Order: sequence, then C-alpha cells, then structure tokens
Amino acid sequence: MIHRDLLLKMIEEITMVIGANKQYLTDLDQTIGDGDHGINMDRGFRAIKDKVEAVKDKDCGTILKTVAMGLISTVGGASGPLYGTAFMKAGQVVANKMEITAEDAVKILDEAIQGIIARGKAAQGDKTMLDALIPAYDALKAAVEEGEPLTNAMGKAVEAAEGGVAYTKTIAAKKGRANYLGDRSIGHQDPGATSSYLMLKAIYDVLTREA
Amino acid sequence: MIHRDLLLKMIEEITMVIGANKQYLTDLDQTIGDGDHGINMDRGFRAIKDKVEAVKDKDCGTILKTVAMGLISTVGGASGPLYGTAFMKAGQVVANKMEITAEDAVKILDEAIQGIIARGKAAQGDKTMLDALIPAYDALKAAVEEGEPLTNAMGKAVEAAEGGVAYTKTIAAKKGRANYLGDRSIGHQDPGATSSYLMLKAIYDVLTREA
Amino acid sequence: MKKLINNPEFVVEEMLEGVVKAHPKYVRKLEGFNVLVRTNSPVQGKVALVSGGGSGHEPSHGGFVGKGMLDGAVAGAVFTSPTPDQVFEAVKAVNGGAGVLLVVKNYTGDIMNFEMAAEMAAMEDIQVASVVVNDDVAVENSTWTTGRRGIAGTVFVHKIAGAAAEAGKSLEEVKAVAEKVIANVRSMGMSLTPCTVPAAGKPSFELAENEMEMGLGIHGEPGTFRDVIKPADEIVEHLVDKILADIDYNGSEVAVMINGLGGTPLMELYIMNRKVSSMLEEKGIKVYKTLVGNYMTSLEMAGGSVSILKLDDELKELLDATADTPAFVQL
Amino acid sequence: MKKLINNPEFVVEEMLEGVVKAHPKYVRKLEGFNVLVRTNSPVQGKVALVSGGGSGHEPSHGGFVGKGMLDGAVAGAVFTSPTPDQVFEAVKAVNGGAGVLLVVKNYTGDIMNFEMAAEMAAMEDIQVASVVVNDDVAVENSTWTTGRRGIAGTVFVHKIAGAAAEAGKSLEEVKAVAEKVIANVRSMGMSLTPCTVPAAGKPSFELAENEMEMGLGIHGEPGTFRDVIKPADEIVEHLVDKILADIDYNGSEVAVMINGLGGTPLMELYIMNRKVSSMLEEKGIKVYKTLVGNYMTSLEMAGGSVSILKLDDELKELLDATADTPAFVQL
Ligand SMILES: Nc1ncnc2c1ncn2[C@@H]1O[C@H](COP(=O)(O)OP(=O)(O)O)[C@@H](O)[C@H]1O
Ligand SMILES: Nc1ncnc2c1ncn2[C@@H]1O[C@H](COP(=O)(O)OP(=O)(O)O)[C@@H](O)[C@H]1O
Ligand SMILES: [Mg+2]
Ligand SMILES: [Mg+2]
Ligand SMILES: [Mg+2]
Ligand SMILES: [Mg+2]
Repeated sequence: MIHRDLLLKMIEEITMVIGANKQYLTDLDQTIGDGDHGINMDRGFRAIKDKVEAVKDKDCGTILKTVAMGLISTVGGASGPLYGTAFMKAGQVVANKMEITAEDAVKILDEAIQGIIARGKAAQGDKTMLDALIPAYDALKAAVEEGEPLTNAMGKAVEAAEGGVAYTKTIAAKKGRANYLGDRSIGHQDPGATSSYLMLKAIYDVLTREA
Repeated sequence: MIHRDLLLKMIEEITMVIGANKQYLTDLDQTIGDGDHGINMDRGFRAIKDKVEAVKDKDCGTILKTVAMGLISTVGGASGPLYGTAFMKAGQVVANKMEITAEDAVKILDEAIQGIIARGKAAQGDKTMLDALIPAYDALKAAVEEGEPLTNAMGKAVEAAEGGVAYTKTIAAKKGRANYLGDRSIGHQDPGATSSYLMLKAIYDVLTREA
Repeated sequence: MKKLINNPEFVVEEMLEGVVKAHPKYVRKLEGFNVLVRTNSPVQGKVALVSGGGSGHEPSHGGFVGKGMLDGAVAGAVFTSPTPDQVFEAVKAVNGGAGVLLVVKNYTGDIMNFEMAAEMAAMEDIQVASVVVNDDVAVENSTWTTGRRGIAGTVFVHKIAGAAAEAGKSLEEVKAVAEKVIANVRSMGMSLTPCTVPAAGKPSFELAENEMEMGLGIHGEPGTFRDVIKPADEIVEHLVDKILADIDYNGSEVAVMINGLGGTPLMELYIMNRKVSSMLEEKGIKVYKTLVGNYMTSLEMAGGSVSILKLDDELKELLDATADTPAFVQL
Repeated sequence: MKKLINNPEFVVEEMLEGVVKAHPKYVRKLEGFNVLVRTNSPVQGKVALVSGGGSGHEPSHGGFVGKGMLDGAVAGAVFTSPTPDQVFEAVKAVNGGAGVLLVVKNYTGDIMNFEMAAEMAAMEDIQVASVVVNDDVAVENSTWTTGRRGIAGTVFVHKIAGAAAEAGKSLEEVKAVAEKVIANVRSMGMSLTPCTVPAAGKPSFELAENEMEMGLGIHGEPGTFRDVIKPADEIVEHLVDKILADIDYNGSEVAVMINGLGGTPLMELYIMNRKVSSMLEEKGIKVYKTLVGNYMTSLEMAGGSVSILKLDDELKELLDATADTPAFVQL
C-alpha cells in the first residue's frame, strides 16, 4: 500500500535520481541519439517540484496528473510526451484515491505502457524505454498475482527492468533517433530504457527504506 | 660584373630558395601577420618562370621588368606591389644593358629601396623588409666605393641584411599587419625582412659559386 | 566548450530576445513562451504556417517568420522538440480564421509534441493540419522504423507553402502544395566535426583529424557511417548520387540548396555547389534556382548538406514569389 | 586541416565557379580573372562600385555584387590582397562612363594594389576615385602607423554608397557618402578559435580551451590581446565600450551589425545582439536597424564583431533602399 505521502517521497526520489544521473543519461544519448535525454529529464523533474508541492494535499490521481502536465510542458523531445502520457494514464488509474494498492500498481504500469505505445507506436524490441518497462510490468504482475508483498514484487520489477536495459545493448534501434544509426546502435544502451529503470529503482528504494 | 646569363641564374636561385623557405616564411607571417608571405612569394616566383624564359635573350632591364610585372600580377598582398616595384626600379637602372656592374648593383639596390619607400611609405625601424634592405645597401655601397670586388661587397651586404633581420626581432612594427599586434610583435622576426635577406643571400651564393 | 554565451540554461531565451531586438519589423515574441510570430499576427483570412523544433538550427525556424513564409516558429530547448503547450500557443496566436498548417520535421519527439498540440487546438475548434517533412535519404524509409528525418529540405516547404498561403490558398490547398514539396525534395548531409550542446558541455561525438561522418542529421548525432575525409568533389558525388537514386529527377528542372551546418565557411559551400551543378548538368537535370548558405544548421558543426527539389510550374512560381523574413528575403 | 575542398591551390577559382553557377542572375565572372561583376555590367551612366580583397571573407565581397550594392568584386588569394591587374580588369568591366569608386579596406597590401590599379585606370582615362575603410577600433589610429583596419563596417559602405550610385549620384557624391559612412562607423571583433588558410594547412595561431583573442581583424591574425573566455555579455560590453569611446554617438540613431566570423552559430550572434541592444538602450542611443549574420568572415574562425554606424537622414534613406544581391536582399 502506497499512501499519498509515500508517493510524494517517490516523486522526490525520482527527481533526485534523475538529477544525479543527468550526465550519465546525456552521455548515453550522445552515443546513439542527440545528447539531451538527461538534460531533458532533469529539466522536467526540477520543473514539477513546485507544482507538486501545490497539490501535495490532494489525491494520488491529482498528484500524478500534475507530474504528467509538468513533464509534458517542460521535457520536450520524445521522452516528454511519452513519460507525460505515462504519468497521465497512471493518474487516471488512481483518480480520487489517497492510497495505491499493489493491484493499482500493476494497473498503473499497464496503463502507462499502453499510453506510451499509443503515443509512440513502438513495440518491445525496438530499443526504447518499453524494453525496460514491459519486462518490469510482467515481473510485477506475476509477483503481485502470486501474492508477494509490493516491495518484493517491485524488487523483481526493477531486476527485470535492469535486464531489459542490458538487452537494449544487443539490438539495433527501430524507433527514436538511435534508429538513424542503423546497426551502429548495437552495443549501446538505450537512454530512455535506462531512465525508466532508474525511476523504477527509485520507487523501489523508497519502498524498502520506508518499509 | 654580372652578365645577363648570371642574372638569370640568380633569378632561378631566388625562386628555388623562396620555394624551399615557403613554409618558414609562412610560419613567420602566421606569428605576427596573416600567414601567407611564403605562399605569396612562392606563387609569384613560380609564376615568373615561363615569363622570364620567354625573354631570356633580352637585356637585363627587360628581364628585371618581366620579373617585376610577374610579381605584381601574382604575389598580391603587401609584398607583391613592393617587390614588384623594387624589380621594376631595378630594371630601369639597367635598361638595355647586357651586364650589371658593381656600381649598377649599388644603384639597383638604391632605386629598389626608394621604390619600396615611395610605394609603402615605411621607414627604417618600422619592422619591414626595409630593415634588411637598407643596411644591405649601406654595406654594399661602402664596400664597392672602397673598391672591393662585387662578390665580397655582396657578402657584406648579406651580413648586414642578416643583422637587419635580427634587429626586426627587437622592435615593434609600425607598418604592415604586424603593427596591429602592438608590442606583441616584439620578439618576432619580420617575414618580409627575412625574404629580402634570403634573396640577397641567393644572389651572393650564385656569385660565389660561379666566380 | 568555446561559445559566446552567458549561461547554457538560458541560451534559447537570450537568443530569442536578441532576435526580437534585431528584427522588430518582422517578429515579436509571445510573452512567457519561446514562440516567435509575425509582428502583425494573426493575419486575418490567411492560412497560417507554424513550424519549429529544437533550437540550434538557426536561422531555422524563427528566421523564416515573415511575409511569404512562416507565421510562427516554436523554439524548443537545444535539439529538443518544443512542448505541446508552446506549439499550441503559437497556433492560437497566428490563427487568422483560415486554419493553421503545422510543418513538422520527422522526428519522434516533434511528431508527438506537435500532434498533442494539434489535439489541443482541435479541442478549441481551431482548424489545424500537419505535414511531416522527411527528406533525408541517408536514412532508410520504412513503416517499421522511425523513417527518414526532416532536414534542410524543410526550408523549401516553408518557402513554397508559405507563398501559397500568402496567395490566399485554402488550408487544404496549402497542405497539398506542402506535400508536393515533401514528395519531391531529397537531401543528404555530412560533417567534419561534431558540435556541442551548451547544456551538455562536451562534443556530441569524437572524430579523428582525418575522419568525417556521412549521412547525418541536424542534431549533432553521428551519421550513418564514418569515413576518411575525401576531396569535396567525391563527397558531393556520394551525396548527390544517393539523392538522385531516390526519386526520378530525369529531365526535370530542380531547385538546389547547399546548406551549411553552421561552422563551415561559405567558400566551401560554393566549392560543393560547383560539383553539384556540374553533376546535374551532366545528367541533363536543369538547375532553376540555387540557394547556398546556412539555412538549417546544427550549432557550430562543420559540414553541409545538399537538397534537390524537383520542380513543376506551380512550385516554380511559388518558389519565385516575394518573401520578406529576417533570414530569407526575395524581391 | 578539415575542409570541404579539393585542392588548396584552387579554392578561390573553384569557389568562384560555384558562385557563378549558383547566382547567374546576379553575377558573371570575367574570363581569366578572379573578378565577379553584375551580369548586366557595365550599367551605363551609373557610377560603378568595385571592392575586393583577399578571399576567405565570404560573402564579402562577391556576395554583395548586384543591384543597389557593388558592381564588381575582386577576389585575391585567401587573405591576400588581389593584384592590380585584377582590380584594373574589374574597373574596365564595370565602368559605365560615370566613373568607378574603389572601396578599399585599410591594409597595406590592399591600399597599394588598388592604388596601382587606379594608376592603370587613370592611364586609360577611366575616372576612378577611392575610399579607404578603417573601422576597427581595436587598433590605434595614427599617421605614423598602418592605422585602423577595415573590417565588417565595410559592408555598410557597400550598402549605402551602392544605394547612392543606384540613385544616380555622381562619382563625387557617391564618394562623399561613402566617406560619411566611414567617418561614422566603428567596429571591433574577437575570436574563440583560429582559422586555417588552406594553403598554409595549419591554424593561424593556438588558443587554449579557455582562451580568446580580443580585438582582431579578419585575416586569421591574433588580436590585440589574449584573455580568458568571459561570458558573452562581458565580451560585448568590452567591444561596445571601445566603439562608443571612439566617436560621439550620444543621442543619435544607429545601425548595428553583429557579424559572425564564419564558425560561430547564429544563436550566439543573437545572444551578442541582446546585450548590444540593451547597452545602447541604456545609453539612449536608438537602434534604427540591425543586421545579424556572417557578412565579413575569416574562414571558419569562431567569433564575431560588433559594428555601430551613426546615422543621419541621408544615411537612413540609403540604408533602407532596395538591394538585390546574392547575400543581401532588401525589399
Ligand atoms: N517511439 C518511441 N516509443 C517509446 N520510446 C521512445 C520512442 N522514441 C524514443 N523513445 C525513447 O526516448 C528516448 C530518447 O529521449 P530524449 O533523448 O529525451 O528525446 P529525443 O530523442 O527527442 O532527443 C530513447 O532513448 C527511447 O527510449
Ligand atoms: N609599408 C610597407 N613597407 C615596406 N614593407 C612592408 C610594408 N608593409 C608590409 N611590408 C612587408 O611585407 C611583409 C608581409 O608581406 P605579405 O605577408 O606577403 O603581405 P600581407 O601583409 O599583405 O599579407 C612584411 O613582413 C613586411 O616586411
Ligand atoms: Mg535525445
Ligand atoms: Mg601576410
Ligand atoms: Mg532531442
Ligand atoms: Mg596577406
């Protein structure tokens, strides 16, 4: 069970982690993209701080939609609309709720992924953030369905996402800028998959720390 | 006494020496000018080859004027009109002559220098080619007046020119591009003084070799 | 990083201020948004053109805002597609009642952000249409991939569709002519050096003294392959051959653009043009008009691209029409 | 040396071929000479303007040949003043019977070569006058030295004197207005990187990653002093202060040119302009017109210069006149 206050902590943690990995994500994007992914994500999460603060007493849905709108209007690039859509869809799952259950969490990840696919028209194996998110979703869902506590389940999701990030190194990109490189993108890790993994990991870290 | 054929050898030698020092002169000009002196001079002397060939049976005046016109129409920059004018004036001294006497040589250098001054409005001590040429003239004149053979006299002129080149290192430029550097030009040798020295040296080398 | 800037975070805002100070006759900035529109926007009854994308491509796109070309240009962060709210604001500001055409370059980010803006505009009953420019033949075109990029050929779309809009054509007609340009323009570029995104602080890639990147876009990204530097004529030959292999230019008249990426002197662009024009002459393709200069840049990257647009009478007339913008003026 | 060229020896010739292929409507090349003249030269009864200098400053000067600006441009080797015979040939080709004004930048080489050409023209009874542009305040002005250099401010002379000639003024009048521009324009530049003369094959000087050269001309030469790189605003402050200290601009209207040296992106030039315009505003100097772009370059050098021209009604009118050239078009 994730209470609204814990959700706020998670958003803070994500902001911190993205900030700490700004250069790392940018470096990854310089190799196979245009070298702005860390800059974009960091700008976005820094910009939502005040906006989230203003709705910190509201429900989880409002908080997540606030994050979504903030990202959409500050990140730009490919990741802005995609992560923005993901948070928007997540917010719809928990509209008016003060707490997020394990089942909600599964639903959130599902909806977020569907939103990303609808907006970006990519599929698993295209070397995008989906290659981290879809395995994470599968792992989370299986664990929650088997009755594991959310923290454990989230741990498995993070592991799966990490595997997905590693997998992106082995394939050529079909979507996003890395696609322009053709086979030259093989051997390099996808920045968006990496930021997705970092966000999941941040959530998991808050869960374990606060548990 | 310099016969027309020896004059042709001198022009050839100058062409060779300038070619061999193209990079050196350009490097000097990169330091305090715009880095083209060697390129300019080399272009000019390579261009006169065929033109001089066409008048090789003519008198010394015609040959020198041919060099002058060739330099004027191919060197460009500051050195083109200056050396062009110098050779033009030199040619006027020995118009219709098949030989150049020691006295002619003194007169040639005098006229050349006057031509350079008239055209470029510089004076000794401005850090230009004049700082090599004027001392050379003074030495040549003195030696010839004392009755020394031309080769010896020319040797003294070359020495004086070398001293003049060294002197250019110690002063700030008042004329030419090096002037823009202000005191930053101190410590660096003037490219035009250097090319003047190299030409006098080439003439002297032909004299000693052929003597 | 050697740049004439103050703070990497504010380069776009400071640049736009400088643009507005330089060209008040042509453009004004929407308060609170990184959007330039014609000083006299909205032009009532005229179809409006909005383009944009990441910054760092100057004079694209703000430099082409003015009579006969764009009505609005949206400036994202450097090499980063602008956000939907910014695009939406531009659309609202330029809409003169006859609808707005979005000229989008084919990048995932641009597509999505402009699409979201179009959705917002539709919700406010503003008539919006979009075209997607994808002129870069360096990249394979396929529905399974991101597809070809939009690069310098985009400027021809601005010019020609802009002229159509100025001539009073309907949104549908302006869109159709824009699509005709897109169907008939192909480009390819190369670079000798990387460039440095101010906020990243270091070059986008590394190239040895004797290396170049062939087939690259306008975002500091590496190209489709790396090669040793060749003489300009050989490089041009490769670019033009790729372009001519993509659509049939046989016997046609064309417009040529030799576009500098920002750090390459005009001298070299003209040396490229010499070869382009002689190749086209040899193949019996007639050059109707040539543009040489920095139209769609990639910050200070050294390199260039060649664009060739196949013309018909309609395109020729629109290409020749008067234009008056900060970066493109034509009598 | 990373350049899009074929052979360092032929860069000027190949460039000129590329220019002529790109702009046949504007310029033609004199057979056997590195001279561009208007396609319709000589324009009968009009005073003709000829400028030129070393190459590597593109679009100067060939890019300004056309209606309302120059009649002829003479291209020397890179950074090397053209020879008198070339200038003379230009003079002969453009002379429409009303005389020819030579616009010369103040460099020893240019002065002497143009002077010799003027002597040749005089021998053939062509009426020739000369003006010498010396706008660079980085250099001390003194009759005992070479004096101030001519840099980007020269483009204002082309524009304004060109408009006067187009308006049918006499040689004397055109010369007078050119001299008025020269008396009222001041410039200063700086660079972040050196440039490489193709035939030299290596950079003109070396700068550390954190260094810049202040007060430099347009021939790849070092400046008057070296400094650590400062924020753009501080750099601009220095340049503008030096300019404003040189002549009294108080309460006047001015034209501003932010000129790129070739390798600096437009983004940075606009960031410079932001500061220039705010400084002038503060001092009560009104900006009447601003030009931002690569007008007088130094190959691929990164950096820029600021030029400020004090205007009166006559200069304003001529500055606003129509111009139609490859690199400067004004409606
Ligand atoms: N169509 C898409 N679907 C899902 N993710 C995508 C898509 N296109 C790009 N991405 C993700 O976006 C990341 C790049 O984001 P970013 O660098 O911020 O944007 P941009 O590519 O516009 O510069 C990629 O690493 C990839 O994971
Ligand atoms: N006014 C002058 N009088 C005499 N010599 C001069 C004058 N100005 C320049 N020079 C000489 O010319 C040389 C430079 O020649 P060069 O590099 O070929 O021309 P530019 O300076 O036009 O590039 C200088 O080193 C200097 O010796
Ligand atoms: Mg990116
Ligand atoms: Mg020189
Ligand atoms: Mg981007
Ligand atoms: Mg020179």
